[in-house]
Amino acid sequence: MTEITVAPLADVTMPRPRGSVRGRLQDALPKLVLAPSFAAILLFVYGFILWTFYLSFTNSKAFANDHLVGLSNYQKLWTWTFETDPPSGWYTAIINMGLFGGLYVVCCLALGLTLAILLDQKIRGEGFLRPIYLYPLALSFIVTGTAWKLFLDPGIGLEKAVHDLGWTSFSFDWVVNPRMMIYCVAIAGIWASSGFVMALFLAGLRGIDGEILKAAQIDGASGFMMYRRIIIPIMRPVFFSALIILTHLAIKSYDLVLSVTGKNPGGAAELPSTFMYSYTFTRNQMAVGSASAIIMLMAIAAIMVPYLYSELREKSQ
Amino acid sequence: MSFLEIRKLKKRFGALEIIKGVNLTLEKGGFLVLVGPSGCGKSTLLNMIAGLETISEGEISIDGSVVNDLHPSKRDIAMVFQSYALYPNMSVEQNMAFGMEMRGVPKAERDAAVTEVAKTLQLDHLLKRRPGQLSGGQRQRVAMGRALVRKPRVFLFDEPLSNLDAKLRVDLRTEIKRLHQSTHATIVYVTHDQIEAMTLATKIAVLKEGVLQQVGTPYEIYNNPANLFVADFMGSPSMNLMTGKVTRANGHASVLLERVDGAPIELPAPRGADISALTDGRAVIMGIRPEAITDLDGADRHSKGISMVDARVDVVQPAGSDTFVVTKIAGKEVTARMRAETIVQPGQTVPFAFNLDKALLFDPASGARL
Amino acid sequence: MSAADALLAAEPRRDPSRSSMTTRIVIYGLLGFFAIVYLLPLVVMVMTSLKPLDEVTGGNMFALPKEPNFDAWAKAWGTTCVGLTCEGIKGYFWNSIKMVIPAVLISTLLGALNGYVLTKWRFAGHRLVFGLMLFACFIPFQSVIIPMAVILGMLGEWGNFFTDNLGVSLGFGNPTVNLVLVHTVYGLGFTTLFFRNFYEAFPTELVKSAMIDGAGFFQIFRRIMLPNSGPIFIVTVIYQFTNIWNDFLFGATFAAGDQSPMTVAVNNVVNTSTGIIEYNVNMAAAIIAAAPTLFVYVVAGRYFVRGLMAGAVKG
Amino acid sequence: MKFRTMLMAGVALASAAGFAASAHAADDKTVQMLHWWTSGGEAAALNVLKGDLAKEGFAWKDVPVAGGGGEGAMTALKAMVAAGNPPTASQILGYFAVDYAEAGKLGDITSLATKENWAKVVPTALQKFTTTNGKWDAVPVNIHSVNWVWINKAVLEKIGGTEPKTFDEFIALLDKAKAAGVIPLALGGQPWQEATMFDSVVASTGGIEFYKKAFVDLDESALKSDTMKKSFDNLAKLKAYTDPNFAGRDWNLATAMVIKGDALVQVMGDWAKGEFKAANKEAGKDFLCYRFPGTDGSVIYNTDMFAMFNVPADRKAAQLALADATMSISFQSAFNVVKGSVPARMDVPDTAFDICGKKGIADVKAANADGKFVGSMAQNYAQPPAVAGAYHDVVTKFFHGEIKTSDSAVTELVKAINAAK
Repeated sequence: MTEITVAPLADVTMPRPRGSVRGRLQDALPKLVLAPSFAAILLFVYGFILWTFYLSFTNSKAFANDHLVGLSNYQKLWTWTFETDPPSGWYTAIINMGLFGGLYVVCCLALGLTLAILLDQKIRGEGFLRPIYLYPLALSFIVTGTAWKLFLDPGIGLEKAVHDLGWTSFSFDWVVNPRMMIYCVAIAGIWASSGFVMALFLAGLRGIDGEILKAAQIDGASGFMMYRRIIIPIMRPVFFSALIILTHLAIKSYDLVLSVTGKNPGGAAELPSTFMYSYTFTRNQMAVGSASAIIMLMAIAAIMVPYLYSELREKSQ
Repeated sequence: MSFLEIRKLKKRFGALEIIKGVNLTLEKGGFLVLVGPSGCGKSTLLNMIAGLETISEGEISIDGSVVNDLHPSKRDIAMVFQSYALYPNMSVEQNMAFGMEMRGVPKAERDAAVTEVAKTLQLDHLLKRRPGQLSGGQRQRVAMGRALVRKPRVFLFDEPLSNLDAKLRVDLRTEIKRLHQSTHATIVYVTHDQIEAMTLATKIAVLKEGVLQQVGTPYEIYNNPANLFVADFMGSPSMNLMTGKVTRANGHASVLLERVDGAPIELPAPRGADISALTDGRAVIMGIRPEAITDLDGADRHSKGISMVDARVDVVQPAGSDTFVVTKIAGKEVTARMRAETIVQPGQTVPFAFNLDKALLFDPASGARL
Repeated sequence: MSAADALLAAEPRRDPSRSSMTTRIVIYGLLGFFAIVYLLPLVVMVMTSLKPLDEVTGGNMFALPKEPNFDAWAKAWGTTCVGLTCEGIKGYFWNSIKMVIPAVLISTLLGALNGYVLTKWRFAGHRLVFGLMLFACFIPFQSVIIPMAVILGMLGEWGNFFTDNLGVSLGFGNPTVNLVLVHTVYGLGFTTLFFRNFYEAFPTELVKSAMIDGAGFFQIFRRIMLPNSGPIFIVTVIYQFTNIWNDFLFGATFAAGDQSPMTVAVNNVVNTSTGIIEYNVNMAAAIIAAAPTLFVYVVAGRYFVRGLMAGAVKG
Repeated sequence: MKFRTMLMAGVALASAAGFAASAHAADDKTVQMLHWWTSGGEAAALNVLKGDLAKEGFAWKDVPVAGGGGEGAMTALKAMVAAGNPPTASQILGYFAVDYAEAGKLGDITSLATKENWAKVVPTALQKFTTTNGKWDAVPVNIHSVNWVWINKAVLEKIGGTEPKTFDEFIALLDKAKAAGVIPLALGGQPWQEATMFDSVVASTGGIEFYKKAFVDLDESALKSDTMKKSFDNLAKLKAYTDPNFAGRDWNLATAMVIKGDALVQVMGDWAKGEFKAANKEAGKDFLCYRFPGTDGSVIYNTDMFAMFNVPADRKAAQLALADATMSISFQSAFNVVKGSVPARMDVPDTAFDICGKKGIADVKAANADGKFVGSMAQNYAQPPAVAGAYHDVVTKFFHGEIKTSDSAVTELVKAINAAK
């Protein structure tokens, strides 16, 4: 194996031919190759964030304008943050983001891991079962949402079907109960994404060195202990990948919310993404929408950056 | 001027110095083995010769011209990696021909070269296979073939045998040696296995923490180590190192080895040692290789410095050709190499014949030879 | 085990048969239960699409179709109205294809190159660059629409400029090209992440060896990296394909009209503001729209897991 | 917007440096039309327009973005305008037209308007949205009104009900239906539907003058008044007559409940009539259309308009042709017969319309003359989208119990409206 345990700056640092133009070009080639992508990201992501940031200090309404109003948009959001009775749209959005995001991420991870572990028990017909768990990811959130809205509708869906079967006291009306709606969004989201997480974990499980498992068995670890103490900790990087993908899906799950809830009755299914969209595009308060986008990004950054930082650092050490 | 010259070479990663000013030369056709424990910088040094790492300071020249700024592919070298680094997507044949292909060698020429090398290495029947279909030894051979086929000025080997099992390792070691003898190639070879170093090298360079400890022929390194580190590192089982004290009487110096049980052992100072440095009462470390401690019958009859010491046997390890007997002297385990037919039992107290001609003294603080 | 070996021999193996009969039954029971739960919505969608409309609106959604037929499918494909033209969604299928394929290929290829540079040709600050690219995955798309539109508008003006002077727009301002650009840019974060993680575990010695063999930057990429990136290519392509194919927001905003992708057309069929809702046609249209991605998952699902195994999940 | 300016300057520089921009050879004879009328009846109606234009040699480039009462379309429109590449015309609602006009994004079709004398035939109130500083920049396609109730005639007869004239009679009727085991009120529980219904409730409870004072003038004392509280209380009463699964339901599903006889009545704008027609139901025979009890004589309107964007000169002719065709009497009649609404010009004969349509046309004329023709708050015709959005928020929160009393509802309404102003 490699001798130097201290992380070198570069795996391959090539000698730099001095002077020659060709040589310099060669030298800069990797950076030149990366440059267009990086430039695109800088412009289309960070440039746009800056632009949004700028707008959040203006009083832009239907269109962007340059009329600066200081922090007043943030002040508005700040007041709304504490308006709980009746809940302001922004407050609901924050609470729902926590509820939905938390449930969605945790349940996807739990369900994905469970399915992966079950499927990893030398299952007959794995090739048949796996695509069943995986296929929801192939559907767009709009289709997923519409299907679940119908499916959960008490009048025509699940509840009615159970009633038809004879269990008439059965009640499942979450999708029409504003207080429970967000859980329906979470259910649809979990249904859509847990298969993907399952695939990630399954891959992780299959990638574990068999000798480690043998060693653990010899050490007397039983099935459950083996998973809890050995296998799941080894799969930490998988959690990392899954978390990144799930978080970004949770943040962007705009279509899903609107299609499951049917345009957000009672404002109860508000999420930061729907809030931002409606203020920017339908309520013509672009500045408030921008401020909410900035806050949302800062929240994501506050959570993700330390995590990304530690994970990226650790790996190279 | 030597074929490969390394002058005042330094490598830094940030503030950290990995190679701390190495000077080395290798004549054409020589076989230089860089040896040292993990993390000593030997692979970095090899990578610098290859051009895979930049040089922070100093110079490397091959055949009289400085190659510091030359791209690896322009240095006319070939490298064999520990993991073999065979391209998994290419057949053996394609693997071997890849370097020539990159250099624009015509197909016919490439094929001829590959066929020839494949024959030497008995790879002919494997040419169409992928690396994934080969055994470890076969992959190793392909990796060598890939290097050979290019006929480079210098071959670089980075621990090429460490992924193989013991028997294959010995076989391939012989093969490498044979190849070197028949092709007279110039080789730089990195290993942490001192037996490989001893058997293959015409010249060994021992590295520790980026500093060259000693450069010399295998014989010099083994018998005349420059310091404690080299002495300890080279040889298996490793050299016995016992702490003792110098006593001087009548211009003769002897070394006193304390024992937990029984009287201290007094042994005359080895003849090679610098008497003037041996002041009375000075602490020293006496090093003596296992083969220089034997049973009486096994002792070197030509030696003039045999001393007998009685000691209790701790462990007996028959190794077939020899029997290693471990005892404790001066609080340290001391291994003796006795003839296979010697019959000793653990717990017995038996005489050990110390051949002090082969013993060495070191300064415990600096580790330097005295 | 060296990474190269892992690359070559990534077959599932698990020996211990550590479950008794009862636990097996529980395991199969759970798996079966989840399979039913996962399948139900699709089954309902398919059944609905096979029923005539009055059976849908009048009956139980879980009831089997009395006389299954593909009329709704034929209508969705060929004759249903999307806006003012009633030629079904078939034309939009092609729109999606010609947008998705270049977008997936370009973003995947760029991701591969980026991953290659970020692991094998590192430079000072490579971690920061990667971190910035990764964080870009989290930008909410709703907030980029307007500035993106401004940029695309400028590209459109270049297109007009080129049309005026050269006679061809060089693709500037073309809605399909615009969508390819947008999807490529916002896909880069993930494709780079996937490839970087894969190449991180890719034996650097292979690169060194190729370098000594005289291969240059692109030669190493083309001859050594790419041929050994099959698994991660599959993962990335499937992931990108699904995301881009299913995108609605960008499609509806930047390519409305006859250039719009499938999702927008399906939305125009399904999400009509007034009129009788033809659930059967809607469901058929939704299934048709999802067919390519469904097909990819069912057929390539195995390779997907295998590809993930080969590196995408190694954080 | 800074970087845009800079980049634009770059483009300008590039074009100035190299080539003088050559003029387009000929007029662009296509009409690019953004709309969300994708369902059968509306699309058929628009097809009439398409055909009319085709006769004049103009091609129709359809840009449909369905859904959400035009939300998706409005986003697409904003993007197109931001890109400097607006459509020839776009379907647009209420204050969105004003926003685009004030931002200088709309074109000028005054010459045609003057020639055709639109100012005379289009209700004055509507012209607020179709003109800016006296210049015409949009054409109205129809006039919808939201204060209607749609009743299944068979169910009404079954329960022995008659047309309710007041809110109390309405409640009594709903009680009857409830007693008979019919769902009294079919409602789609989406914010805009609830708010739309509340428009009518307010007009019924406080009268049209109160409605104007509260929603058009945003008079705070009116917004806070007991009348407004009573309106909220009345809204709360209506909730008791819905079925439990109303939340999130699309409006046309609610209409379907009435059509099928599952429910007695729906409070909805006259676009609901399109659903009845599509189900082959006949006005007066299968279903009945009454003004929301207590609002007879008043019309709370909203209107679909085509906003005419500021297009390059070569696309102007097509735009004018579109405007002209849209305002033609034949199209206004044909389109609105299908759509359920009434023509936006008051000189269209009502011969082709059913009884509901005839009533609608007469009502509009009368209300326009009496000053009882007011814009719908819920539909962005009384206030800009920010305020209307705040209104939606409060109404839907109240309706779903997040706001518990009518007292706090009016406080919240004032607060939300002030925050949005």
